[in-house]
Amino acid sequence: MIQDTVTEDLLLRQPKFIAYLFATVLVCFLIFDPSQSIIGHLLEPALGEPDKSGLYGRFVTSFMLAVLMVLNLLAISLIPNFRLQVISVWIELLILFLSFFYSFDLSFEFIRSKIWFMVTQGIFTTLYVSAISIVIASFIAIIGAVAKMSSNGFAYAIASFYTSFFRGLPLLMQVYLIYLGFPQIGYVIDAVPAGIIALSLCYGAYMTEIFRAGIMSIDAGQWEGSRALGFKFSLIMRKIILPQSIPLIIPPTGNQFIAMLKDSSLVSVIGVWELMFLARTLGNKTFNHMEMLITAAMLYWMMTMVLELIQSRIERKYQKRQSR
Amino acid sequence: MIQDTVTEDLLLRQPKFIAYLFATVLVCFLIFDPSQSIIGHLLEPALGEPDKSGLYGRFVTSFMLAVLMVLNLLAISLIPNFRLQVISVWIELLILFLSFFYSFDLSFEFIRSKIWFMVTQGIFTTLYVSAISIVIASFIAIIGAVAKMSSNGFAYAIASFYTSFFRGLPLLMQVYLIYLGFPQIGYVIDAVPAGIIALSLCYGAYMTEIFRAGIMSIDAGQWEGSRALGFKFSLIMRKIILPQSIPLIIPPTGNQFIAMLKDSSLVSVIGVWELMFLARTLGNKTFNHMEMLITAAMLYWMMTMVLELIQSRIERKYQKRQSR
Amino acid sequence: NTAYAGGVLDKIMSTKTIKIATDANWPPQSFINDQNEMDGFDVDVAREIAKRMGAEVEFITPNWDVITAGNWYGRWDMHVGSMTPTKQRAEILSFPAVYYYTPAAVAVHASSGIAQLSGLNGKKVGTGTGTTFELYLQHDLIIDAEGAPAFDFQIDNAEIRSYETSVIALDDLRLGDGVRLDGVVSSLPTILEAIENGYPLKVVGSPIFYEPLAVTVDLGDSELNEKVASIVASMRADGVLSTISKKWYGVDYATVK
Amino acid sequence: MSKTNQKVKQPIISIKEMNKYYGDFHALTNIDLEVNIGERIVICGPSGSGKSTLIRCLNRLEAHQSGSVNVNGVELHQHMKDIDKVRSEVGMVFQHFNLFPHMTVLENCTAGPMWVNKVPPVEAHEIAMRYLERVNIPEQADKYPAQLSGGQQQRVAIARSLCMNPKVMLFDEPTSALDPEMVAEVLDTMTDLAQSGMTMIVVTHEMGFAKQVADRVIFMDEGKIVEANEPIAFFENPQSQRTKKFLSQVLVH
Amino acid sequence: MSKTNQKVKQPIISIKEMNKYYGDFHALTNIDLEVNIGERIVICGPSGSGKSTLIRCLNRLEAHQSGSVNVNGVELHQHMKDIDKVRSEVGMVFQHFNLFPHMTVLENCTAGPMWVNKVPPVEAHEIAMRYLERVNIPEQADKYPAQLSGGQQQRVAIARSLCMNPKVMLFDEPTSALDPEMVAEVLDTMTDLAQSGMTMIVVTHEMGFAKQVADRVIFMDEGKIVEANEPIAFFENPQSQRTKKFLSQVLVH
Ligand SMILES: Nc1ncnc2c1ncn2[C@@H]1O[C@H](COP(=O)(O)OP(=O)(O)OP(=O)(O)O)[C@@H](O)[C@H]1O
Ligand SMILES: Nc1ncnc2c1ncn2[C@@H]1O[C@H](COP(=O)(O)OP(=O)(O)OP(=O)(O)O)[C@@H](O)[C@H]1O
Ligand SMILES: [Mg+2]
Ligand SMILES: [Mg+2]
Repeated sequence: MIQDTVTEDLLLRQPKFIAYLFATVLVCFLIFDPSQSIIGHLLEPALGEPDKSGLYGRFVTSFMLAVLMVLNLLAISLIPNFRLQVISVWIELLILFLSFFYSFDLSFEFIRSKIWFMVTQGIFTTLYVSAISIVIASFIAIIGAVAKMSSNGFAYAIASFYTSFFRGLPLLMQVYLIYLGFPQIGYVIDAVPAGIIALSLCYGAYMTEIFRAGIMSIDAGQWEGSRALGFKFSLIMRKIILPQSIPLIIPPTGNQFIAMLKDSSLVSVIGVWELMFLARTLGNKTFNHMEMLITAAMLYWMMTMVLELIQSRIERKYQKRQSR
Repeated sequence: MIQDTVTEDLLLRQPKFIAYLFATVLVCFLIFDPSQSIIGHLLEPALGEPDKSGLYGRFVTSFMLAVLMVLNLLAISLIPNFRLQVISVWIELLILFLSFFYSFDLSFEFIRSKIWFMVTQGIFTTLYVSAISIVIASFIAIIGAVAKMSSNGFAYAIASFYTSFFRGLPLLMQVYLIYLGFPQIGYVIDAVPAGIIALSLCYGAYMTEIFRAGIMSIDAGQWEGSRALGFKFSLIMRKIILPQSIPLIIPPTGNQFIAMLKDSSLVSVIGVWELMFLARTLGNKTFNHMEMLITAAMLYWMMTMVLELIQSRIERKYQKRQSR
Repeated sequence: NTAYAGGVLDKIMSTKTIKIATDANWPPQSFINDQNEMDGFDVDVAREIAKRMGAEVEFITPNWDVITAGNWYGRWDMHVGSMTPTKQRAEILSFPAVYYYTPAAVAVHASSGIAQLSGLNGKKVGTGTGTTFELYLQHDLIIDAEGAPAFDFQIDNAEIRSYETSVIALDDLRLGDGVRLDGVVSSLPTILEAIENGYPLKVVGSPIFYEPLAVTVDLGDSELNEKVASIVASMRADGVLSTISKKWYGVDYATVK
Repeated sequence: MSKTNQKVKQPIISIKEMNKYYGDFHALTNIDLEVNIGERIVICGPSGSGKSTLIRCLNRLEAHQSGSVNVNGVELHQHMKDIDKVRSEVGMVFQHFNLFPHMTVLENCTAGPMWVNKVPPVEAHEIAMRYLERVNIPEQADKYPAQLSGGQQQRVAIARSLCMNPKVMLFDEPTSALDPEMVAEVLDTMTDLAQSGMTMIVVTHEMGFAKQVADRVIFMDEGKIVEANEPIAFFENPQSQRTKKFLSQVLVH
Repeated sequence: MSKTNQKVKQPIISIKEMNKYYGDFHALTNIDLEVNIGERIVICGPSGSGKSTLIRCLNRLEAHQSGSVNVNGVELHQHMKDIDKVRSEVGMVFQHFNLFPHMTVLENCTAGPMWVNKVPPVEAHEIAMRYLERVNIPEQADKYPAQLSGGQQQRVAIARSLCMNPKVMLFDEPTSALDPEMVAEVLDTMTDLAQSGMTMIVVTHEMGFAKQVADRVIFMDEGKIVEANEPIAFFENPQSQRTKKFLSQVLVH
C-alpha cells in the first residue's frame, strides 16, 4: 500500500468526532453494563454493592469509563512519535488483557510453583520436537516441490498424492495412524518419534506448496541465464534458485513454525509431556486450570514473539544482501 | 520452474537402473521383513505360517514383492499420457493406503451403521462452523491489513497487538479463554458462538497477513493511476486494489479454510458435536475407535479435495479474466 | 499380531521394570503433584503392584483413546487407571482384577433447588464423553463385572451435554445454576474434590451406581493375568488397598458396601 | 529563467523555490517554474536527474519539503482539503500505462467521470467513447488492457485522462516502454493533442517530438533545472557543457 | 538466401527447414540459415516476429519441432546427451541481463568456469578479471549487480558469457532495457568484441550498430526471414514492402 502524501486531519482533533465517540462508548457501556463486571467491583467503594446500586450505579460507572477512555485516547494521540504511540497502545492493551486474566482470581502462588517445571519440561519438549520436525519438513518440502513441478508422471503423482493426503487429514489422525498403525505392519515406534514423523509429514505437505511458490517466484530469466551457461538442473537449483527464494520462503516458513509450536501439542495424546499437556494437567488436582492455561498461553506467546523477532532479523539480513 | 527442452532418458528405460532398483527394493524388503506383516499373511497359503517359514519365507516374500513392484513401475512408465500415468499412480497409492487401513481389522458393519450420522451431524456442524468463521475472519483480515499498513499509530498498534496475540496463543487456549473467560466478566455465551468467535479471531489474525501480502503485491502504479484520477482511499481499495488482489488471496485463504476444517475440531472440547468429536466418541462404547477415526479421516480428506477443486476453479476463473 | 503378548511377564521379570499406563488428568485417582511427579490413588496402587512383582515402575500417560484401542505392543505392560470392565472392552483387553469400586454421583450448583435425582429429568446434564456416566444418562449402561451392585436409571430424558472430560462440565456448572448446566454426573470423589477446592456445588441424593474398576493388561498373557489377580487379591486381603483408599478418599472403596 | 514563448500569459502552474528530499537525498533543488495555459513543455535529462520527481510533485504524488507548488490557483501542501479535486483536473500518463487490468477499456475510461465527477453512466459512456475515438481505438472499448498492444494501451491511458476533462496533462516518458514501431502512434496522438491547445508537460527522450511540438525545452541534471529554452535555440545552441554532452549521446543513436 | 559476405567459409551454425510452434501458434516457418565462423549477423524486425525465438533455438532454450539445428557440429534434439556442453560453448546476453543477484560481479563471472568447466578457483578468478577489464569495469568486481547501473550490468553479463570462452555469442536486444545514455557504452563494448573476430548474432533495433558492424542484416516478419543482405544494400535498397515500412518507422525516431 502506498501512503498518500496528503494526510487527513486526525479525527481526534475534531470536537465533533470526540463527542460522537464519547456518546457511542457511553451507550456501549450502558448496554453491556460494566457495573456487573470486574470494573464495577473496582468501583465498589464509591458506589456500594454493584447489585444494589442499580441504574444509577450503572450510569455512573459507564460515564466514568467513557470519560476515562476518551481522555486516554486523546492523551495517546498527542504523542508525536509513531513508535512511542504504538508502544503505549500496546502497553495499555496488555494491561487490559492482564486485568482480564486477573479477573479469573488467579493463584499466583500456584503459578510460581509450577512455572519452572513448565519451562524446563514443557517448553523444552515443545521446542525440540518442533525444531526437528521443521527441519525434516523442509527437506521433504524441497523434494516435494521439485516433484510437483516435474514433468515426470511418477514424481508428480506421488507428490500430489502426498500433499493432498497429508493436508487433508487432521494432524491428530495422522498421529494416531502412525502411532497405532505402524505396529500393525510390524514396526513399533515410540511416542516422540511417532510425533515427529507425523508433524514432519504433515508440515512437509503444507511447506511443499510454500517452497513451490518460492521456486516459481524466481524470474524465468534466472533459469535461462543459468542454462545458457551450461549449468545442470541440480546445480541451478542449489546455487541459483534456492538461495534466491530463501527470502520468499522464510516468512511463511516462520508462520508454519509458529503454528507447529502449537500443533506439536497434539503429541500429548500419545503421552509426551509438552507444554500444552502440562498446562492441561498440572492444575487439575487443585482445580487451578485457568492459572495453568493462562501461564501456558503467555509462554506460547513469548515463544512466538521471540520467533517473530528472529524471523524478522533473518529476513532483514537477506533483504539487505539482495538490494544494496 | 521452467522445464528444460532436453529431457533425460527415462531411468526406467535403462536396464542398469532397473537392476539397481530391483536390488535396492529387495534389500529393503529383506531388512524390514514383510513376512511378519500383513503381506506375509496374504502369502500364507503358499508359504505356510509366516512365523515358521523363517529365512526362506522371508526371502521368497521379499523377492516376489520386489519383482511385482518393479514390473508395476515398468507397466506404469509405459503409459504415454501424463494424466493417465498420474491417475494410475494415484489409484495404486490409494489401494496401498486402504489396504493399510484394512490391516486394522476394521468392522465395516460398524462404520456403515454410523456413517450417516457422521455425515449429517458431524460434517454439517464442521462445515457451518468453518464457513461462518472464515467469512468473519476475512472481514477482520481486511480491516486488520489496512490498519497494519496505516500510518496511524492507534490503528497500527491495535492491529499488530491483535495479530501477535491471536497468532501467539494456541487455538485451544483461545477457545477455553472465550468459553470460560467471558462468563467471568458477565457475559455467558454458548459453545458454538464461542467456537466461532475463537476461530474467527485466530484465523482473522493469520489472514490479516495474507490480505496484507495480497494488497502489497499490487503494483504501486495502480495506486498512482487511481490517485492521479482523483479517487479517494476507500474507493481505490474497494474498486481497484481488492478486486485485483483476489487471485493472490484465494490460494492461501483456501489453505486456511482447509486447515480450519480440521481446527474446528477443537470446539469439540466444549461439547460441540462436530466430525472429530463424533469420531472420538461414537466408537468409545464399543471400542471401535479405529473404525471411526479412519472414517473421519476419509471424510476430512474428501472435504479437502472438494474444497481444493472449488479453489482451483475460482483461481482459474480469475486468471482467465485478467490475462486474456 | 500380538508380538510381545505371552512374554510380558517374562520381560517384566527379566528387566525388573514395569511400564504402567495411567491418566495424568484424573485427580484424585491420578495426577501430577507438587513435585511434578505422578501421584494419586491409582498411582499408589500401581506402585504397590509393581513392588510386589519386584519391579521398578515407570509411568506413561497416553490418551484414553490410545489405551482403549488395545494392541499395546509392549509400549506399556499394564494399565492402572480406573477402567470399568465391560464385556465389549473385554474383547480387546483383559481385566485380571477389580481393585476398587467408585460411586458415581450427581452434582448440582449450590444454589440449586433440586433435591432429588428425578428433579433433573429433562434438564441439561453434563458429563465426560465416552464415560460410563454418559452411558448411564443414555440408559445404556450395563455393568457385568462380578461383585458389582445392581442399580436403576434414576434420571430420565436428560439433555446430555458431553465434554472432553467431566471436569470441564464441572467448570460449566460452577458458573451458576442453569447458566449452562443444571447438573453433572461424575465420580463422587471428583465431585467432592471440586467442592473442597471451592466449587459452589453440592451432591444430590446417594450414589447412582457403583462402578467396578480394574487393572487392565493386553490380551494373551495368562501368566501375567494370574500374577496380577493374585497380587490384587493379597493387597485386598492384607488391607493395603483399604489403607490407600482411605488415604485418598477418606473412605474405603476397596470393597462394596 | 527565460519565458519567451508563452501563448497566453496566465500561469496555471507555478513552482517557487521548491526543494524535495527522499530521506537525506536532495532530489530537487530550488526549482522555479511557471507554466502558462496552453503551453507545451518538454523535460529531458539523464536518468536520475529528477524529471519524474518534478512532474509527480505537480499533482502531489510526491510531497515537496519546501517552497511552493501552485496548481490552478490551489496551493499544494500536506493538510490541504481537496487534493482529489486538483488531481482530477490534472491528467497524468505514466510510462507503464497503469491501466486497471480487471476492467475493460471502456470501464477504465468511465470510472473517473462516474466515481469522481458523479457523471451519470450514460453520459460517462458517451464521454469515454468520444475520447476513445479521438485516440483512434473506439473498436477496442470492450477488450481488457492485457489484450491490447503497448501502443494501444498507452492511447487508452491518454483517453482515460482526457475523460476527466483536465486543465493540464502530464506525461512521464510515455513512449519509453514501447516497441519502436509503436512509438510513432503514441507520439502522433500526443502531437494531435498539443495542436488542440492542451497545456502539456512531457518528460521524454524523443527529441523529434520536442523539436516539433514544444514551446520550451527544459534540461535537468542532478535535481536542478540546468537550461530552459525554445527548442530551436536549445538544440542548436545549447549553453551548458552538460547539455551539450547529453544531446550528443542521445542524438547519435 | 544470399551468403555474400563470409569471412571464412566454415559454418558454425546451420539451420535447415526449421519450424517452431507454441501450441497451435506457428512461431517460426521454414527457417534456413548458415552462420560462418567470424561472421556478425544483425537480426531486426517488428515485435512478435520471432527474432528472440530464433536465437533461443540456437542453444535450445526453445525446442524446434521440425527441421534441423546444428551448432558447432552437434545436432540439437530432445534426447541429446550433452546439451550442457553445447550451451557452454554458445554465449548468450539477454535484454534483462539475467545476472545472479545474490552473487557479486566476480562470482557471477567465475561461476561458469568453475562449475561447468571445472577450472580451479584461482584460474577462474584470473579469467574473470581479464574479461571484466575487457568490458572496462574491473573496479566493480566486488559489488552486487543491484549496485550497478543498467549499462554496467549489461557489460557484466557480456563478461560473464565471455568467461566461458564461447565460440558464438548471441545477443537478444542487449540495449533496449537501458537508459539512452547507457546504450552507447554497451554498443561500444559489442563493437569492440566484433572487431576481435567473435562470431556474433545480434537482435537489435540499433540501426547505427548494424550499419557499422554487421556482415549481414536479416529482417524477420511473422516468423519468416523476409530479407537478408549486406547492410549497405539492406538499408539503401530494401527489397520488400514490409522492410521498407519497418525501416521508415524505426529510422525516423
Ligand atoms: N522513492 C524514492 N526514494 C528514494 N529515492 C528516490 C525515490 N524515487 C526516486 N529517487 C531518486 O531520486 C532521483 C531522481 O529520480 P527520478 O525518478 O525523478 O529520475 P528521472 O529523471 O525520472 O530518471 P529516469 O529517466 O530514470 O526516469 C534518483 O536519483 C532516484 O534514485
Ligand atoms: N512461450 C510462448 N508461448 C506462446 N507464444 C509465445 C511464447 N513466446 C513467444 N510467443 C509468441 O511467439 C511470437 C514470437 O515471439 P518472439 O518473442 O520471438 O518475438 P520477437 O521478435 O522477439 O519480439 P520482440 O521484439 O517483442 O522481442 C510472438 O507472437 C509471441 O507472442
Ligand atoms: Mg523517470
Ligand atoms: Mg524478443
